[in-house]
Amino acid sequence: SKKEQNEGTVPALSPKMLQCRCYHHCPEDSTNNTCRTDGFCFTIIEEDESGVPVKTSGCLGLEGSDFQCRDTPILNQRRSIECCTDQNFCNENLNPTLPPPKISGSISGNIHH
Amino acid sequence: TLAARSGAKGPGKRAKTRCGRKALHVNFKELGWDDWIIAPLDYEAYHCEGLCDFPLRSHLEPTNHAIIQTLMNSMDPESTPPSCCVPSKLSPISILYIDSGNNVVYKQYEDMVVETCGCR
Amino acid sequence: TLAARSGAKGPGKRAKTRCGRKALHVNFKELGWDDWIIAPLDYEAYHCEGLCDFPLRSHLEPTNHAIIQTLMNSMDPESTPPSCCVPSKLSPISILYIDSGNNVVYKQYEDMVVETCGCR
Repeated sequence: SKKEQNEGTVPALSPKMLQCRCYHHCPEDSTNNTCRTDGFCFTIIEEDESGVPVKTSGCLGLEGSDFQCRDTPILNQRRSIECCTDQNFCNENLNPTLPPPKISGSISGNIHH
Repeated sequence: TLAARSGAKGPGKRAKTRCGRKALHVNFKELGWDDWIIAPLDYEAYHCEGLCDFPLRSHLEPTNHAIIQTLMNSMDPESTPPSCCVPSKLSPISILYIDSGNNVVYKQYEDMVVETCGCR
Repeated sequence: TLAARSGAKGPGKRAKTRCGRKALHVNFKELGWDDWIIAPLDYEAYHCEGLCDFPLRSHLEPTNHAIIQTLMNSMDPESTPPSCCVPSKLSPISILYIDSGNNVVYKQYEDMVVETCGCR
């Protein structure tokens, strides 16, 4: 998958190739809810402070995507992130769902190729 | 919606804005430096402010450490503070001033204006 | 005195310490990553925390912008936040892990450990 390519001996990719859809916190210079990255597109669903599910999406850099796309089980908030790199705006097809109310130790977040 | 446009953290009682560049107008006269600075007497320096929350978007150019710290903060906000919204790119301005030898000097001061913000 | 030695900001109900490196022990098992990380399963990442107040000492390597922002914060704390204590130098660690293709990979992750902190 593209993620391995980025780790192996892939020809130098021109930086910031992948285009993603972004909602809530797009870069200041973005237009048409579009951002660009050398890493992954993502969509995340999480509960806001009042427990309302909020879906946001955008760009993640390649550095740290191993960690951010896996996320981590957290105690006090329900959230789920999905990442992709297969094509521009691939995060429009991602549909993460909130994990069930807290069962300790469950891992939310996975990678799509 | 306002929340979306302002990069706020989605709907919620008081939507907190995420890390971004905000205004910071610096007036050298108010700082009491008009006795040595000739020009400019004020300039827009901007500053960085706002939430660094998960996931840290690519335009915030987070380091691996900032990402790990953000995840640790998600897990236990009491034990680990979030990463901080700080300037990631700065630019210089030139200032005309009178130096201690009473000479008029025109000098470029580095890192005076915030161009972009990031989470570190 | 203790305050001086600990870098704390002088007497006060709860002396706030100045910007410096503090412990942050990262346990990949607690993060739920022992399904892909083989080794190490934990490491000391440290983090930066504490006051960035006037004057910003040289070891905090402040930028001109951080110095100006600190002065503006001194003048009017409501209008301008202080500069922030963040990592100024980081170092890598190497991690042995299983990638999504089920290969065992040994990779150096940059910027994983705080070496020094600064005010930005």
